[in-house]
Amino acid sequence: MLCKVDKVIQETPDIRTYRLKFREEGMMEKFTYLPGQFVEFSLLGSGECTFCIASSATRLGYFDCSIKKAGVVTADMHLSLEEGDEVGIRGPFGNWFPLEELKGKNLLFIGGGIGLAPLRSLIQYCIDNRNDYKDFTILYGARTSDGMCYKDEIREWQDNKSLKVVLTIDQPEETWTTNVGVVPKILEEVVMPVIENTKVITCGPPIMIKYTIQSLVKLGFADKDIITTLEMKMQCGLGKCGRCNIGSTYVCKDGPVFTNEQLKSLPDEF
Amino acid sequence: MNYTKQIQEIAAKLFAEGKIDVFVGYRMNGFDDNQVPVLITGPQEVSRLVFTDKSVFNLVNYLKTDHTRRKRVGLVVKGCDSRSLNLMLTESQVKRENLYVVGICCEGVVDDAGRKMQNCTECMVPDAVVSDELLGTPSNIGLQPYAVNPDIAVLAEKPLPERAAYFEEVFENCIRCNACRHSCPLCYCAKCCIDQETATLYNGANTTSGAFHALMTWSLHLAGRCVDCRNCEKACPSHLPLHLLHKQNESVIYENFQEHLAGVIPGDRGAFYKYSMQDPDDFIM
Amino acid sequence: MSVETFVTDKAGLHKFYEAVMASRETYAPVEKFGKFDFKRVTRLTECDPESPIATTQSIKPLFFPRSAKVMKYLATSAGTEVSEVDEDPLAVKRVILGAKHCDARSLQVLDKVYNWDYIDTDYQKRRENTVIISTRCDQAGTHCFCTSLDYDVENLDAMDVVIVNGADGKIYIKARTPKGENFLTELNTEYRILNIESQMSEEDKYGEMKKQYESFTGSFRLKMDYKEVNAKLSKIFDTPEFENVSGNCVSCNTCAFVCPTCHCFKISDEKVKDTGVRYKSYDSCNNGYFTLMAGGHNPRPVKYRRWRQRAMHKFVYYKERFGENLCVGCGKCTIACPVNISIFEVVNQVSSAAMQE
Amino acid sequence: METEVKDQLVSIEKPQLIAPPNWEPVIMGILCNWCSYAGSDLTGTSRIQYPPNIRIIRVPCSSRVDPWFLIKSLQTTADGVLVSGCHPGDCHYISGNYYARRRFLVTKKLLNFVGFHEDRIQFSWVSAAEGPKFAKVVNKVTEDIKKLGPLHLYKKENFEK
Repeated sequence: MLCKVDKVIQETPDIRTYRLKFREEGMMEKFTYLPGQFVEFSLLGSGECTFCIASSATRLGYFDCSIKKAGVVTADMHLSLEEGDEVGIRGPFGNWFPLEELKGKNLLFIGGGIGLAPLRSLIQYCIDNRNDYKDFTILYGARTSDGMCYKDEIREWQDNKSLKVVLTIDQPEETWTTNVGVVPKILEEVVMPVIENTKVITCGPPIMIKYTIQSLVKLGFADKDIITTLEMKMQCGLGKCGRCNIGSTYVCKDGPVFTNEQLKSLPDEF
Repeated sequence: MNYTKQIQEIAAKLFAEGKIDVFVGYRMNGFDDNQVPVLITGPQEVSRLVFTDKSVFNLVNYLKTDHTRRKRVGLVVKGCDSRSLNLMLTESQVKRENLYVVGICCEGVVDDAGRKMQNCTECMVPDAVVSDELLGTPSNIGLQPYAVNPDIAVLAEKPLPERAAYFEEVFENCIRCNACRHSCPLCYCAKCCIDQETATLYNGANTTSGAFHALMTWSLHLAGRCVDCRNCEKACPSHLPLHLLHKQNESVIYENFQEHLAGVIPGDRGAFYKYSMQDPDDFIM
Repeated sequence: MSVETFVTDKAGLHKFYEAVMASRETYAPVEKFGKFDFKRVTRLTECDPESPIATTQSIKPLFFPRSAKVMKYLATSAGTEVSEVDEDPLAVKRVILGAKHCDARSLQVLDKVYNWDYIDTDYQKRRENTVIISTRCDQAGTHCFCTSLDYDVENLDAMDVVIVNGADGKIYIKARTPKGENFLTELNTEYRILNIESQMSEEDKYGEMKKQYESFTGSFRLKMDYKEVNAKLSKIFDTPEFENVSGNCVSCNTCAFVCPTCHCFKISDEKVKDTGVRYKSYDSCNNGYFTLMAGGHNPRPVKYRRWRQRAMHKFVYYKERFGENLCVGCGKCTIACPVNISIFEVVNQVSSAAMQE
Repeated sequence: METEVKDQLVSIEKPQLIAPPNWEPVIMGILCNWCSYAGSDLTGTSRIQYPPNIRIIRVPCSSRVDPWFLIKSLQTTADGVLVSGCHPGDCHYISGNYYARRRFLVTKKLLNFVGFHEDRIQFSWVSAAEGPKFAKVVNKVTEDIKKLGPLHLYKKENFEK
C-alpha cells in the first residue's frame, strides 16, 4: 500500500510526525486499527522500519506516525521524506491496548520522549470516548523542553478541564517553570496516583520503563494493571523472521502491548 | 610435535601466580582426534589443554572477543599466529602487557586427513616471533627465496574465461555466512564495511555477485597483512579455496614491492602502509 | 489403492533414478570443492543421490532460498512504481533425490512456523510442487542424533518416497504419502522390469526394512533423552554455563545458515540510481547486529546471550509455541562450525551442569 | 511473489547477452579533487570533446579510493572504472598517491586473476593543467571498454570472452 505524506510536523529537532493519507481512495476505510498497533514503513531504497501509529482511528481520514532520527532508514526519512512524497505501508500489525478492560477505570498515562507516540493514539481514542473513563492523568517527561513532542496537542490537553497533565524535564532549564526530575521521581512525588481502580499505561525508553514499573509496584499497583508497549527489532511483522522473539513470544504478533504480569513471565532479557 | 605437558605446566604456573585471567589453548574436540580452541578461566581446567600437530586454529582470533578484552590473557601461538599477533600489536588492537605468549617452534600442522597443510609446507617463519616463552628448538631458517604458490601458478597459466568460470563457481558456492571474516584474527573492525546499511553500498543479499563483492573486498582489505594462517579456509563451510585470493595478492606484492612477510618485524605495518618512489608506475596512464 | 513396496537391486535403482530425472526437474547432491550440495541435475553421472556424506546445506534453500527478491521498484519523477518479481519458477514440479531423513523432517518443522497466522504462499507453493525422495542412512554420522529427538525416524512421513538398502543388495522403494504414491504411479514404469521380488509380502518387506533400521540406530554415537533436556532447559534461563559453552564461538553465522530449521531472515534493499530490489535473505541470531535496534539498544550484546537464545529457541521456545523441537539432529552445524561447537553438547552440558548446582 | 536470486544484476539491468547496436558503456570515473578533477574541468572549459560515457565522482585524494569502490561499481552498473589522481610527487597531501599506487596495482591484478579483463580497471595521473590528456585518457578507456563489450557480472555466456 502506498501512502502519500500529507503533512510533516517537525516536533523536535530529531522527531518528525508524518501525517499520511492513502494514495488510493477508499483504502482508509479498509485500514482499521486500534491504539497500540504498529505499521511497517518502507522507504524505497533505504529499507523497512517499524513504527507505531500515533493517532487514533476515531480521527478520520489520516493517520500519524512520529519518527525519531535514530538509524539509517529514519535518518533517510528526516533527510528526504517531505510532503507529497510516497512511502509504502504494511500493516497494521500486533495487538492493541485492552480497551474493554480500561472502560470505567481511572487512567494514568506515563510517557517518556518519543514514547508518547503510542500513548497518544490511546489518549486520542479515550478523549474521543471521554464518557467511558473516569479520572484521566497524563504524566509526560522528556530530557529537555525542546525534546517534547506534540507541543500543540499537549497545550490542548492542558486546556481540557477533564484531563490532568503533568509535564517534567530531566534537567532544570531557565524557561521551565514546572516540574524537574526523572519520571519515576515525579510519579511518586507530584502525581501521587490513586491506586484503586486505576490502570497505568506506560511507554518510553527501556530504562525509563524499567524504573517506572519499579516505582509503580512500590506504590502498590498490581502487575496486571500496568500496561506497557515493548520495542524490539522487527523486520517482517508476520511472526516469521524470528527477530522479535522473547522466549516463545513473538513481540510482533503477541505484542507489542504487554501487562507487567505477562512481562514477568517472559525470560529476563530486557 | 607435542607440547601438551609443557603448556599445561605453564598455564598452571600462570594461574597459580595470578598472572592471567584467561588462557587460550586447544583441547580435544571430544569425538575424534582433532582439536578445538578452548578458553580456560581457572587452574582446575588446565588438564584439558593439549598441543600437537593437530592444533590448527589461530588463537589470536580470540583476542578480539569480549571474553578476552581488558583481561590478562595467556595464549599459545605458532609461527603464523605470532605474525598475526604482531600485526594486532602494531595496529594497537591488544596491549602487550596484558598478554603472556607461549611461542611454539612449529613443525607444521596437519589437516583432518593427516596431510601437512599446504601453508605449512611453504612456511617461512615457523618459529614464533612474539613470545614470552619459546617451546621447541628454533629452526632459524632465516629468509627463504619466495616461491609462488603452486595453485596460483596453475591458475595464472589458464586463459581468462576459464579463470572467470572457476571463480564464478567459487562465488556461487559462497553462502555468505561470514565465517571467514569472523575467524580471521586481522578482521577486527567493530562493523565491517560490507555490512554498511546504506542501501547504495549495502550488500546484504546472498547472491553470487554479492559474494563476489564481499570476498574481493575482504581479501583486498587483508592484502599485505594476511599471514597465511588459513583460518578462513578451514572455517569455510563450503570449503572454498579462499587462500587463492590472499596468495595472489601476496605474490603481486612480493613481485612488485618485495614485501612478502607481514608481521615478522614488530612495528611493521604491512605493504599498504608504506610506499617507495620506485614502485611500478607503468600500468598507469 | 496404495502402491506396494517395490524391491529391486542396484541396477534397478539406477533405472529408477533415471526415470525420475526424466520425469521432472531434479535436484540432488552434487560434489563441489569437496562437499555436497543440492543442485539441479539432469544426468545421474553428475550427482550422487546416495552419498553417505551429509550435504553442507540441507534442502532448505530449495524452499526458503538464501536470498529471495520480495519486490522491486522504479522511482521516476512521475511517481514510484512498485512491481512484484515477474518470473515464476515455483510452478515447476520438482523432485529432490537423496535427501536425508533429517532434511525431510526439517520441512515438517518449518511448516509450523510458515503456516501460523500469515501463510507464506511462496513456501507453500514450493512445498506442494516438490516430491522428496529420501534414502535412509545406513550409518550414523559422527554428529548425528536424529533418533534422540521427538520424531519417529523409522516411520517418518515427511518424505514422499523412501529408499531403503536392505540385506543382500536388495533395495526397497516405498511411497510414504499420497503425493509420493501419485508420483510413483505417474512415473514411467520402465524401471519396474527390474522387480526382483514379486512374491514377497508387504509384511516381509517391512520386516527387512526394519532390520536395516535397527542396525542403523545401533550406529549412533550421540544419544540423549530430549524430554529431559527440554524440561531441564526450560528452567535454567540464567545459568552461567552458557558463558562456558559459548566461549570459543567466533560469532559467525554458519550454524544458522546451514541449519535445516533455522528460518530467521532479514530484509534489505539494494538500489542503483532509481531502481532497486528488496531482498529477503538469511540471518542468524549469532550475529551481533541481529537484535541491535536503531537507537543503539541491543538486548543480546554478548555471545552467551545469543547462544542462549539459539539453544533455548531450538529446544524450549519452539516446543512451547508449536509443539516440536526446532532441531532435527542432523549435526550440520557442528560440521560446519569453525570450532566444532555441537548443539548436542551445548544443551546436554548446560542442562546437566545446571542441575548439579 | 518472490523468485530465487541467481543473479541480481539481471533484475536491475535487463540482460543483454550481446551488445546491442546502440550500446554505450558506463564508466565510473573516480577523480582526485586537486588534480584530475581540475583537469577535467579544464578539458571542459577549453572545449575539448570527450565521450559522455564517464560518470565522475570526486574524491579528496586518490588514496581515498578504497578497492571496494571499484568492486562495488563493477558489481552494479559500471562496465569499467577509471581512477585518476595527481602525478607522483604532486599529491596535495604529499604522499597519498604513492599509497594509492600500490593498492591499485594489487586490485588490478586481483580482478584480473578472478577473470576481469585488465582494461576494465584503468588508472591515470592527470594534473590540473592537462586538459587534453584527460580527454585522451577518457577516449582511450571508452574505446577499450567498447571493444570488450558490456560487463554482465556472473552471467556465464558473456563473461569476458
